[in-house]
Amino acid sequence: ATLKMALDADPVSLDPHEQLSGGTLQMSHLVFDPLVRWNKDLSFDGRLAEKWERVDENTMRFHLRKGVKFHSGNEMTAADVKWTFDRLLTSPDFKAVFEPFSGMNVVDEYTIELVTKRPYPLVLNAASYIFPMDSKHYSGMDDKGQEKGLLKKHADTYASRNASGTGPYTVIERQQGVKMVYDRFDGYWDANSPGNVDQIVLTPIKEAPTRVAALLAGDVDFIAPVPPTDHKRLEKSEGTDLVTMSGTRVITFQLNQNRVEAFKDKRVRQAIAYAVNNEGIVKKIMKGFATAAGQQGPKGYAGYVEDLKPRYDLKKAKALMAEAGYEDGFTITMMAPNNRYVNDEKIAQAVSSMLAKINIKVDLKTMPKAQYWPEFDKRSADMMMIGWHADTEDSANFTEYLLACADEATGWGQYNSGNYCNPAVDKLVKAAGSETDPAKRAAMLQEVEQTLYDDAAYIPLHWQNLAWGASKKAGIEEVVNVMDFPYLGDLVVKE
Amino acid sequence: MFVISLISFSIQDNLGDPLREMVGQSVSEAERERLRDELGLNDPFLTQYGRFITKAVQGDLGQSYFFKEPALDVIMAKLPATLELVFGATLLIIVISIPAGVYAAIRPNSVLTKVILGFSILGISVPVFLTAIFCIYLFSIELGWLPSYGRGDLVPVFGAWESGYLTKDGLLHLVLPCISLASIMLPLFIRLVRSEMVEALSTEYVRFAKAKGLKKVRIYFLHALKNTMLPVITVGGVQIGTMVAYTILTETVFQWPGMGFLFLEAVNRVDTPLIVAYLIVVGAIFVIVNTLVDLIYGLINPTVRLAGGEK
Amino acid sequence: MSLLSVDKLRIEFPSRHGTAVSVKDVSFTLEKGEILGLVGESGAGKSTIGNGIINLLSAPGRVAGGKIILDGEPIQGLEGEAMRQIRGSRIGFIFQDPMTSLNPLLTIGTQLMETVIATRNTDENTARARALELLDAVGIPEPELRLAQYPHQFSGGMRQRVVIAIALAGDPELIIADEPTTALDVSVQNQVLELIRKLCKERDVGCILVTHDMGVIANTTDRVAVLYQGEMVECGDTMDILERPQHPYTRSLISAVPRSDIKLHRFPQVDYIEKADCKPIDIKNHWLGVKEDFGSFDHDKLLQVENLNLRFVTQNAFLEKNRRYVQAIDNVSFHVKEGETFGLVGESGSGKSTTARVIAGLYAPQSGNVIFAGQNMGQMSEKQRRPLRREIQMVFQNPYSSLNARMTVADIIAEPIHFHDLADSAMQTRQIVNDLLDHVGLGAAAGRRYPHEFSGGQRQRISIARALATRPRFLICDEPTSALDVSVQAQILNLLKDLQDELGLTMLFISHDLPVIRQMCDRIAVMKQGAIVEINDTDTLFSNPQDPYTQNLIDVMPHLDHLSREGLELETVA
Amino acid sequence: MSSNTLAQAAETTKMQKFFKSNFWYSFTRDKVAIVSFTIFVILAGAALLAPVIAPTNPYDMAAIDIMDSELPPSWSEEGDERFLLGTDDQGRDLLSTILYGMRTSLTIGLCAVMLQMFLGVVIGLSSGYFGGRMDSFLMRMADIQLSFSTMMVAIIVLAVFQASFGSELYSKLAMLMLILVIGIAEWPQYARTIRASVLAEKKKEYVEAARVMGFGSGRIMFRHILPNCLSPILVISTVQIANAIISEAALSFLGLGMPVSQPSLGALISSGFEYIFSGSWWITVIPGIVLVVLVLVMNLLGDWLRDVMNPKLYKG
Ligand SMILES: Nc1ncnc2c1ncn2[C@@H]1O[C@H](COP(=O)(O)OP(=O)(O)OP(=O)(O)O)[C@@H](O)[C@H]1O
Ligand SMILES: Nc1ncnc2c1ncn2[C@@H]1O[C@H](COP(=O)(O)OP(=O)(O)OP(=O)(O)O)[C@@H](O)[C@H]1O
Ligand SMILES: [Mg+2]
Ligand SMILES: [Mg+2]
Repeated sequence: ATLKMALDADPVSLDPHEQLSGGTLQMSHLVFDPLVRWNKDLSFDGRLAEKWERVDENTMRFHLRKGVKFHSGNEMTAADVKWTFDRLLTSPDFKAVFEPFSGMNVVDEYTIELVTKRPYPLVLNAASYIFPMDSKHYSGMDDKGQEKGLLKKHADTYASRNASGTGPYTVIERQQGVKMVYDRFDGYWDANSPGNVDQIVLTPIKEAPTRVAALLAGDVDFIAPVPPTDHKRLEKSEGTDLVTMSGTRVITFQLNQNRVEAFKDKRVRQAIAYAVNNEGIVKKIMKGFATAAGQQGPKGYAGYVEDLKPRYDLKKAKALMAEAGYEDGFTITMMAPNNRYVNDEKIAQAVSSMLAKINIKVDLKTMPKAQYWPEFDKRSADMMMIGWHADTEDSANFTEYLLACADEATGWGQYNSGNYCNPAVDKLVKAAGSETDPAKRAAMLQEVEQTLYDDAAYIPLHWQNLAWGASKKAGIEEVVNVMDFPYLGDLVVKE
Repeated sequence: MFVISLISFSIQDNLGDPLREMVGQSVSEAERERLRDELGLNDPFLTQYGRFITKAVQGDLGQSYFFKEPALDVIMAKLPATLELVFGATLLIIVISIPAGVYAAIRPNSVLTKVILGFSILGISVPVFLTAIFCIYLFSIELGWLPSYGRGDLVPVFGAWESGYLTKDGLLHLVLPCISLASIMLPLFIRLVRSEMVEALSTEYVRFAKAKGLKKVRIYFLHALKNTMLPVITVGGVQIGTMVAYTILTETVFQWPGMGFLFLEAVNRVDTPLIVAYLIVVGAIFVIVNTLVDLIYGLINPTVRLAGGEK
Repeated sequence: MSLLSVDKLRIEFPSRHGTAVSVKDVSFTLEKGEILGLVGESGAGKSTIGNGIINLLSAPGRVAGGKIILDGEPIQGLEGEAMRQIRGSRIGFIFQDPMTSLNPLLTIGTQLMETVIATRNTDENTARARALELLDAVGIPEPELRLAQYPHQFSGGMRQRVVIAIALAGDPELIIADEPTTALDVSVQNQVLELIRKLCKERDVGCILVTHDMGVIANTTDRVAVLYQGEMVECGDTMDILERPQHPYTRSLISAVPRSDIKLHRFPQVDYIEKADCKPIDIKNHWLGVKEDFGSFDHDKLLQVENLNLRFVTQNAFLEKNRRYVQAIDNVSFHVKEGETFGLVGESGSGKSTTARVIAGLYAPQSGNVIFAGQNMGQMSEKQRRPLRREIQMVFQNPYSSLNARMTVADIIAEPIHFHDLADSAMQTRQIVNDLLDHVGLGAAAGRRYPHEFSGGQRQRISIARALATRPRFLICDEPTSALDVSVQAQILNLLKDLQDELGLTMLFISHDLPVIRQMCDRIAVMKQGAIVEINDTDTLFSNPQDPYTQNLIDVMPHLDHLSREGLELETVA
Repeated sequence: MSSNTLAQAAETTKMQKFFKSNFWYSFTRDKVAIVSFTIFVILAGAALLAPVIAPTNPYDMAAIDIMDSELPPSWSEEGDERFLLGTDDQGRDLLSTILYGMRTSLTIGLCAVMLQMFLGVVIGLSSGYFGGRMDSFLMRMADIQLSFSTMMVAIIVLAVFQASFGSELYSKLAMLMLILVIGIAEWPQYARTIRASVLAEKKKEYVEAARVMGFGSGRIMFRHILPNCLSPILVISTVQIANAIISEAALSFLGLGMPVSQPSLGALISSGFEYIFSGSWWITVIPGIVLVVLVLVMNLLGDWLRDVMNPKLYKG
């Protein structure tokens, strides 16, 4: 069967290491296979690694599957994995994920060991980013005289145009921005996979209404993402199915304490947290396709605290403002992107009108993401929107990037436009970073969430839900997941 | 051309930071800075512009960050799609506006004329994106007659040019985008043809043609229409150029893999070389179209042909 | 049976102000081979009759009554195909303006052949042969070559001949020629009329010749019908009417015709048409009459033009050698004495207007000097020139475009007074404007109106008033009456003569109409292709032309010896 | 006779003249014109008086409650009588938002057209009057200008704007900037039209007459030629206002329009757009109808004006 699918964008490159982005990972799961991958319960399934065990505090050993063939016909061995790992360490985008690792040892042809610098709890999370590449295929020179294995951003490298992985599909045609065609790989190792799609045609359709229209008109079988406003329509429509899942990307506002004196006052921050009716936003703007958040990590993450609920209470907010001496309010500026997150502009607008109710007057400016990020880096407004998805699918990652005291050397607090800084929190997160006992670690991270909540360090809004639309015959329910990497290799399409 | 390149080059700083679109979220600032250096984005404006011009003179407008190919090649690859779209729309405009305008001019009081003019005013009043989405809704979703996006099956014509005009599927895909693109200009052309035709019909030579005892058809379609076409062509040239610019909206809505769509994407991705290249190409198209129009004008109008070089 | 008989024809133009009857119960007949002249002032209904016959009236017009019988068949009000059968095949039509009658985008051949095909149902080849024959008949050389050419490659006279050829293409029994020669030179006009006359006689075709030119009537027609405000006031044998006009209108029309045989002091009797009841002011004691101290110079020559040259680029090109020029003024020299009227004649395109414009400062000459009141204008800056500009004024040919349509008449006249600071106060300006309007015969009330509310003759008076408003010494009149009817022309010429008498103006008077020149000028220069061929006293020039070109001009001038001389006021030579 | 009564007399004659004029006559005869004019006056009046008429102030963020969002018009089942035409996605009263939005749209339309007109008139007049090099230079400029679409101009102006005022001021001056953008983007339309009529007018003898009088170029251009080119200017203006409103809407569609908290009519339509299929049609359809009607009547008026002012069609 052929699956025609429309996504909002196509992968930037066929090189899985060029950019860490959803598009690249989606492509990687089709063309390559990782050592391990997430399953629906947020734990790991072995893929190219059959099994793994901890050797010591700092070492994890992986046993590779035997007889796995690359698209080129070469067999996959430990050498390929090692080659891939070393290449990852040079990738600007992936470097950060593998920072805790000191290296990879090849034990024998089918066994490798990942070694960390200190005890590290998230080895498997990182292993899910290792998609072994065909080292033989990628060695030598291409016809331009460049190394085939060259990894370079925004450059015309061999790897960005040619791929040889072990995944279920091979790329047979690619017109960037227009169309991409994948064919089922005959020699795919996973004979148990029920997948029966012979060919996938991917068309990027940027405009959401057009994408939805294409599905409704039957021009495509599978689309993602589906904007909240169209959910009802897809559900109602006879030929189509809508699959939604609560996601892991959290949307928040940060309050810049360096720019606004009042934000240094915890009560003002709390007042704002109480004034923002994020459940209202979820209900009205997100049409229920989001989960209102009271903390950073969603349910299922290590740091998740059941009790930290959204806390909309206008009276309390006003009282807090009065207590802090800001009964008459003040004026602040706010910035948000208008094409980055689902309904970002509308959310910002709604939040500004909510703040107006506690006499905080907001000058809102929204702009395309291309212009937004430089502004964000400059910390140009008093309140800025930021959404975050933890690459490691782990609670600590949120705090490290969003709320830790800014530290150039470690890169912590890189996205902390609020300049919130609480050394105690940093210390806890750091400790959790080398705590391998899951229970202890969870307790630490929960404490972090609790502190941030009490401090109103930021304003949590919601976790974006994920939504996919597909025609009834495609059983996408089985293959989609919160990471938004549909495992299309396993997709079953009814004829 | 030079002016266009300077203007477009100088605005690039304000479009945003191209790096952000190239890297993942967790890449550190220092790393980004290093990449920026590598791209030469941190050089002073004049250095960058100087470098650009030196290369541009050799026909190299730089590499697209996103496509990793020479920007000009990328644009050229998308040019056929846009040209086919514009061509289709132009064809539609010609096929509809001339008969409609002529009819409205010769039968000023008929009901159909009122309908035509009413429709054309409505056409001016409705924004393109409304027309486009409405078309999709009606023809693809409700009626299911026409595909909603893309170009469909293509057949290579000369070498690199892939045409959608030669397959049924390709033609079907062309219908909606062409209609919505045409809808911008069609009303204007109908009114232009009508008013010029009215003008032509009131001339002395048309009266003389009647006095000569010629048949109506010949008077309308030879004597009057030929003269009507002169201003229509002049205006038409400018408008077709403008239409190339309007494709941005249409292509975005219909996911038409053409230049306009590419351009909007490039703006979103801050793919500056591509933006600059696009502007230059569009400028060139403009110049070419205007020159062509002058040529055609000369062919139709003997006065101009003989006076030669005068412009 | 007559070829055409028109009986009590009535044509109306209904409008919101009521119905205007343009042709009131006009009856006449026309025999085969006969030429009937239709004269009358502008708007009398001449063209309307012609258009009514072939049912080509413009929009609201309609034939409201009467009969039109062509060769025994009534044809009034026929529509569509029936009328198409008549147009071209039985009635040929010649329009006034050869420039606009031909479609600029089609070749002469196409336009001729399509007519042949439409009227005679022939095939392409026969049509072509016929077209060649026709071009030959109207005297166009090299017809083969000409067929493939476009109208703009023909001169005016040739175009008019093509139009005639087209009118003849269907071998019509009747030709209606609506002012076929107004756009043409005297010499070309003569040729065209000669052609029409010949065709009528040879082919036994009837012809209605619409014109307002008495000269044409006198030389061409057999019978003439005089129209006045839609009514036919007189109809009869041409000689009878010209020599013994019965109706007062006909009489006044005839006396208004400028004549070359005798010089009149003023034109009499023209007030039949337009009675101005404004009191002229005592101009000598008025602001207008105030003489300024003009400083001293060679008083004999107020204006001297020396070796003037000017060429225009007709084809621009990047390379100098590819450019083409036309020498519009070729080494022109003359002088004008204070107080005299100097005439400039010559055929169209001979450079008269261009010379005038150089003097008025609108064009800069390539070489040569214009010396006015002892000052060389070419060597002055725009600022220095400004006071001189005031002293040289101009009245333009076209009364419709020479006034700014968006300003009231009072504003138009007041603007130069204001600009040159000639009056002490706004009150005085207004007074002067009112006086001027009174004096040119419009009345002060006219000041509040806009130009489009006036007729051509009235507008020309406004132009004159505007020119006078700067208290000029030198007035250039560039064909001030060529767009006007003879009767109105007579009024304007009278006005100019009076003003000159009263104010001692010096005038440069330009015309291609020799009789007019004769009436107006003291001395005359004849121009041909940019150069002056002869300068002489008026009387000498007319009685004893030296240059062959002048001789020819005077020869082809229409002879109006038959005109009634009743009540003429002869020039009293001082 | 006192000058007072004189002036009065002049006044009355002016009025009488107006009522007798062709203008008034054809107006009273043309039903379409009357209806269009009435609708236009009503809409413009409502927009002008928005702060007085509108039930709520949609720009006052404190008055908005997100929980009121997407309520259908009051006549439908789930409607709320507080909101006659329903509410939009932010919970703003749609009627008020439309009134305010129309005000913004009309202001932008009118001012942008005034700017276009100013640029176009000055450039077109000089180009046509002086001719030669100046003419070719200015017309080439117009060509270049046309080849940049409105959107590019928007980006450029935005850039200049941010460089000179900083982005903080943006929301306050967004309207100004839109006016600038649309004004700058579309002046060539005027310039070309005016140049064409100037070329025709320039040849007329009244211009030469003015030069013979010794008047300067400026005076001739603005006092003599310009008034005679007014009718095409007026005629394209109505169309241009409509175009400007639509351009503004298109720019909003691309995220370059008015700040989100102060939606113009166009922004309102495009933001409500995604709701059209999900059932909340009124958010986009009602303002859409208002926009279409507004533009329609302006175009109809423009057409009528063109016919009235065209002396060629006059007689027919
Ligand atoms: N289309 C029209 N609508 C209204 N009135 C018209 C129309 N055409 C002609 N008339 C009127 O009919 C009368 C006769 O006009 P006509 O053109 O026959 O005059 P004419 O004698 O040919 O004048 P001229 O010498 O200027 O050509 C005029 O008063 C004119 O105003
Ligand atoms: N602006 C111009 N550009 C180019 N050629 C011109 C221009 N003005 C006049 N000419 C040419 O100069 C020559 C003299 O023209 P001019 O207008 O002086 O003739 P004229 O004697 O006044 O003719 P008419 O009796 O037709 O008014 C003509 O050949 C004309 O074509
Ligand atoms: Mg006439
Ligand atoms: Mg002349």
